[in-house]
Amino acid sequence: MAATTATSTETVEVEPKPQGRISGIIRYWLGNWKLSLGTGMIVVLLGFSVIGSLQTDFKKTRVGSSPFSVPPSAEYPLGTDNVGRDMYALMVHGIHPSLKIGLIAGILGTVIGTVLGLVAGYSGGLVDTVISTFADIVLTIPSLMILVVLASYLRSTTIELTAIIIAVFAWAGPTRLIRSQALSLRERPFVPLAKLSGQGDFEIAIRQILPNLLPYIMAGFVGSVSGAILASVGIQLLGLGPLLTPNLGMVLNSAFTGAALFRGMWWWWGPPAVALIVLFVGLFLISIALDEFANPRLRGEAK
Amino acid sequence: MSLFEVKNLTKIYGSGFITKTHAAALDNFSMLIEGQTPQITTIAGESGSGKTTLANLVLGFLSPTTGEILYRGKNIWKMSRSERFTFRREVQAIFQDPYGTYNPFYRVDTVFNTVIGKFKLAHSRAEARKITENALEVVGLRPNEILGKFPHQLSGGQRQRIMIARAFLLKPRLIVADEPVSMIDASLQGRILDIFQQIKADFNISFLYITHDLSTAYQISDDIFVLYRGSVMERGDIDGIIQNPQHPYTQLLINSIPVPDPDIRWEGRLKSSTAGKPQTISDTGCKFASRCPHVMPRCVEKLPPEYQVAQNQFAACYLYDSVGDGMKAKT
Amino acid sequence: MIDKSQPVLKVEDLQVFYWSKRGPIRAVDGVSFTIKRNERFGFIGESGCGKTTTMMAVLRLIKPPGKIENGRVILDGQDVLKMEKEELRLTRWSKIALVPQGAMNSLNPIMRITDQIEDTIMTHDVGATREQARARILSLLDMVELPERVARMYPHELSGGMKQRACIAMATALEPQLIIADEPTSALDVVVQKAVMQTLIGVQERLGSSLILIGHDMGLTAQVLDRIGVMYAGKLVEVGEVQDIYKRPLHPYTQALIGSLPSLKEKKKGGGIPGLPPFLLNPPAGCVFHPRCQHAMDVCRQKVPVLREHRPNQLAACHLYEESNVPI
Amino acid sequence: MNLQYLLKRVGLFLLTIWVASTLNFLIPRLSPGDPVGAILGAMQAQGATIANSAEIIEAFRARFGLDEPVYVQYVKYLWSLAHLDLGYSIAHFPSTVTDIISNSIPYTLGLLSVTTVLTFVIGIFAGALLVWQATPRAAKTLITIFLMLAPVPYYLLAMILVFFFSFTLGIFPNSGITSPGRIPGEGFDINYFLDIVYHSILPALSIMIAGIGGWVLGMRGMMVTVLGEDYLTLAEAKGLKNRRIFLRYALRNAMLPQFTALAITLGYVVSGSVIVELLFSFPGMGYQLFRAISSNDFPVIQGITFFLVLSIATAILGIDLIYPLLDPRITYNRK
Repeated sequence: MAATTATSTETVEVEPKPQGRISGIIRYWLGNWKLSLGTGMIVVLLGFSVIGSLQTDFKKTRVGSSPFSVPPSAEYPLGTDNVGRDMYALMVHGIHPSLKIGLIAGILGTVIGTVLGLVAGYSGGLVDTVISTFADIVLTIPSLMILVVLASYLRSTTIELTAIIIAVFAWAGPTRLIRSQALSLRERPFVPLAKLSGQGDFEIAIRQILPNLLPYIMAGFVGSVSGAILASVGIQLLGLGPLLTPNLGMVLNSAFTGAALFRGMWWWWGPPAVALIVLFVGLFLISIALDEFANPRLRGEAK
Repeated sequence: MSLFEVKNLTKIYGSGFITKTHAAALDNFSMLIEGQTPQITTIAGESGSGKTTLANLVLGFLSPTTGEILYRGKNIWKMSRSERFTFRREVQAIFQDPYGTYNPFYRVDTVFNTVIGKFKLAHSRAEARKITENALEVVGLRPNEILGKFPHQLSGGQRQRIMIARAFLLKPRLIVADEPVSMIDASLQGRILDIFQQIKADFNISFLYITHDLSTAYQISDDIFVLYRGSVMERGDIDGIIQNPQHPYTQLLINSIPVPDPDIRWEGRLKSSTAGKPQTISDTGCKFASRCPHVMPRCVEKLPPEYQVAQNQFAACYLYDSVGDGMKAKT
Repeated sequence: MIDKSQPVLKVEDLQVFYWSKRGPIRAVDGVSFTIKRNERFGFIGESGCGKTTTMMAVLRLIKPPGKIENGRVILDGQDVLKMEKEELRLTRWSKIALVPQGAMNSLNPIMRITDQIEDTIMTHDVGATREQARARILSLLDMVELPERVARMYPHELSGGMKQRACIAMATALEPQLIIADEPTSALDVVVQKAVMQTLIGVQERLGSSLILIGHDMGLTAQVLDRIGVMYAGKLVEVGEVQDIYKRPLHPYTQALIGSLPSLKEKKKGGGIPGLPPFLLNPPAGCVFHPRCQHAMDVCRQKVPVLREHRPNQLAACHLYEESNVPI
Repeated sequence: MNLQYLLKRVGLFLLTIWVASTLNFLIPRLSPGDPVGAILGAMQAQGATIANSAEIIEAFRARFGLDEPVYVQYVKYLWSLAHLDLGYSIAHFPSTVTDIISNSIPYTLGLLSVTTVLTFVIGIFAGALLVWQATPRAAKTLITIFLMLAPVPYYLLAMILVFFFSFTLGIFPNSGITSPGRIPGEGFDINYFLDIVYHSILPALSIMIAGIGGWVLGMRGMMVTVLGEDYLTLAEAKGLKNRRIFLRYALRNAMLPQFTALAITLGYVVSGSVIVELLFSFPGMGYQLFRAISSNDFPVIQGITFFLVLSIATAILGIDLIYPLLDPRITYNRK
């Protein structure tokens, strides 16, 4: 009933409206407030960090480089912490390493997840059972727990190592998402048609299925980036992970262990909290917009 | 050598790990398409009759449980690379859903370019464009209205005609058309079926027309197989079977078809056969026995063989065994 | 309460638009018709012609971006489109019920059949107790030839034909004056289709209600209907007795539609209507059918033809039959 | 209940436990040399004092069977796990890990069960109301605000809540589980209990506020799908009351997939609450974990981790087993 009315208006639509793929994507991006606002938030944050770090001496992030516990002033725009680190320097030098953890883990997780999900969903059978069972297990085990165990044995780690450890658990979500989509795409009638056109299984997976997964892969990627940053800050708050390179989790951890809240030093815990909120909300907006792009049904009800 | 032959084909799906009931989706099916003169063969049946299973077997998408499918005398599962390549090119298909067969990611041109590339049908872009346009014209479409569009910008009838053009482009010998018009509006069905008949005659292409709709089958085909639960109930010349059905199942089927004429209204009231408990299919006897008005004790005991009931008409029913010689049972 | 002299339903100048970014899509554009007591009326036409939308508008079930722009829907003397919410709610199902297309998805998958029927009986507060409702449900199921045990079953446990029968039972629970059946058998096999359709007709005759059948199967409509309305591109182009529509159609579209039907009696060549239905965002001026009509005249491109009686009880919207234009 | 379904779920449960415990076994052995040596070395390097080190080493050698081949060690390890024998704490020798866990588990369980259920219920209703036509505009706006809080992590919210409600306004305590010096009276002391509840409000709020948005988001997606279903149109045509359509037809169907999501989310709620407990010095398992990390008490870290995996897997198994009762299609559909 509802479905018929929808298709009936659709079938009537035979007027051509040719448009380029790239320009269509750009137009969609700009026309969607969630996408443009989300991207804008990330770009502003990253711009602040990159431009700031170019004109701010990295040495100011060292312990004792400034007076202790100074509130924001002209000289120290964001004040200093209890061991004499310039908060502004910490922020501008700390935002992009946090993003880097997210990006490395996100890319690794998404690539592995896409490959495994596509293989599982398209081939089905035993391969699918093995991959999806394993993904289910990894999803069940709270990754933070294993990260804690792993990180506690490794102690002093780098940004890159942390990212790789997180990626060990970041693939399971994308695998499940991509698998379920590949599973349904595999049943679409264009697959037998491709077989009749002489395309082999590998070619069908790459050329017929994969392009249709792109919005899901993108949404999954953004979700993984945000999940990885969340996890990295989480383990740093527990006192693990990379504590030597400035990054948001490390600043938040030192503010927490230094009892910044208790001492009323809002300039200490505030900036990393705000930066993280901007980051997470920005990524969230992008990911729900991509989700709506992948599931057009969600679009109509947005208001 | 015949073009296409199917011998004793049986397909049983799955083997339940815990539940062990499996019925044959297709049971001992045989058929021959000579190929010297093109013909349109209808496989008719309702849902669950096994007609789609047959289509998938014939196209090589499913492997048979037993039996074999021969293309140009060669078992399609034992072909060499080059033989398989020829088989792929020469046996093509048109599917039911004229929208789903398109990958929404690509423009419709991709449908042509893929086959041209895969089967090396053209040496240059210009040549590829030319043969594509030619194929579109054969099915009555104007190339400049079609090429460069995305599938959702075209109507159902246009999409299905593009599918015919695509199949035609490969110069196949056999096209398996699986419910090609069931999702097309009534006023356009006729045009699609006309194209079938036209390319059959002009380009020597045979069709396997798979449908639940006997009226369209009657319009275009030469012979017919009536399937019920995986088995052939009646087969032979289409005119004979439609005008003078012999098997009780075929009779029921034809009597149930609503005739678009208010003067010839349904007679007799059908009791809802599905309302009762799920039917138990006898695994030894005739599959139609549980619904058959003429059922006899031996129908459930042993599978009836085929009896010849007219010159080119065979029915798998004991009703025609009464005289011993099936030929005489003709009405 | 029921005034037998009045028609069950009178629809006047109904307009339903779907609002797209580029303007209104005129899905139903100025449709008027009347349904008499006890009659079986059918709407035929191709997908997208507006027949389902018309019925949804009669039930006031059009959802955004669709909107009823204009018109009157007089059901049993009252305008459905002007009713208050509660009045509308009580009118639905008690006076006008729906047998949906594709019963497959029209039943709530997690409720037993009996609960879904009981819902309708209890919510309309016809003064029945739960026990009475249950007893009534069993008799309804019996009427549509379903065994008692179906009451306790969930939709996914039923076959397509059984689901459709359950929907018919549900539609008749409150003995409505009008039943709308939207392609009720299109998903069924032909043998089951016949049985289900006969059940529907049987129930309708027993209740003495009117039936509107929406269908694209011209065979089916010929079998069961009294009168037919032919729709094309959001307009009603012809209305008449089933005999007249099939034997002596007036409108060129009806003629083409009837002419292109595949039949088991004769083999035809060259079926179908050339061209495509118009795009309803900006339909052609004048008669919507003129671009595909082989009799198109100058006037057809300029003036919208009016649905008028050109033979006794047979109405058509076509300039061919207007007196000012000399008929062929 | 369907046997195949049951076997599959129980199998997945056992497999999960096995993989998690094997990881726990393998990770310490990834570091070069003898795990006990590595542990003690790491502790000494950080200057931790080790009392009874000789005893600890002895106990460990006996437990791990370090002189035996790896597969024997592995079997011994699994065997002791099966008896819930998680070994000794290093920092608090001779307390066992099981003691430490059983002291802190009531707090964590109490906090988590209440917040998870409340978050789920509120989130489900809010998400469903967000796309329901008849919902008042003001309610929709409020829900959208919660939706926007979905990406904000628990720990940031906790910090903000503490800043406002504890330090600025002084309404709620910022840490601990009871007021200082408070001791429970004889039998069930209602005031003592209320004091615990009072101390739990901020941690609970931070978990809930951050969690609701996720449910709203998931529910919104399913609701949109369900609202497009034919059975909803028919329910309206049937003249049912709005409230009944919402509850029985829309919400019931849309929330079914959320139960599967609940299972997965449980895992994330637990790991999120670890940090919340830490921030509020709430003496649950998360707090114990933090203390173990700071004192390099590896057996406790691993024990708590294992225990959390075990409880989450159990919760998921429970939800999977209840699911067929909620959705009649699951039990019958599979052949």
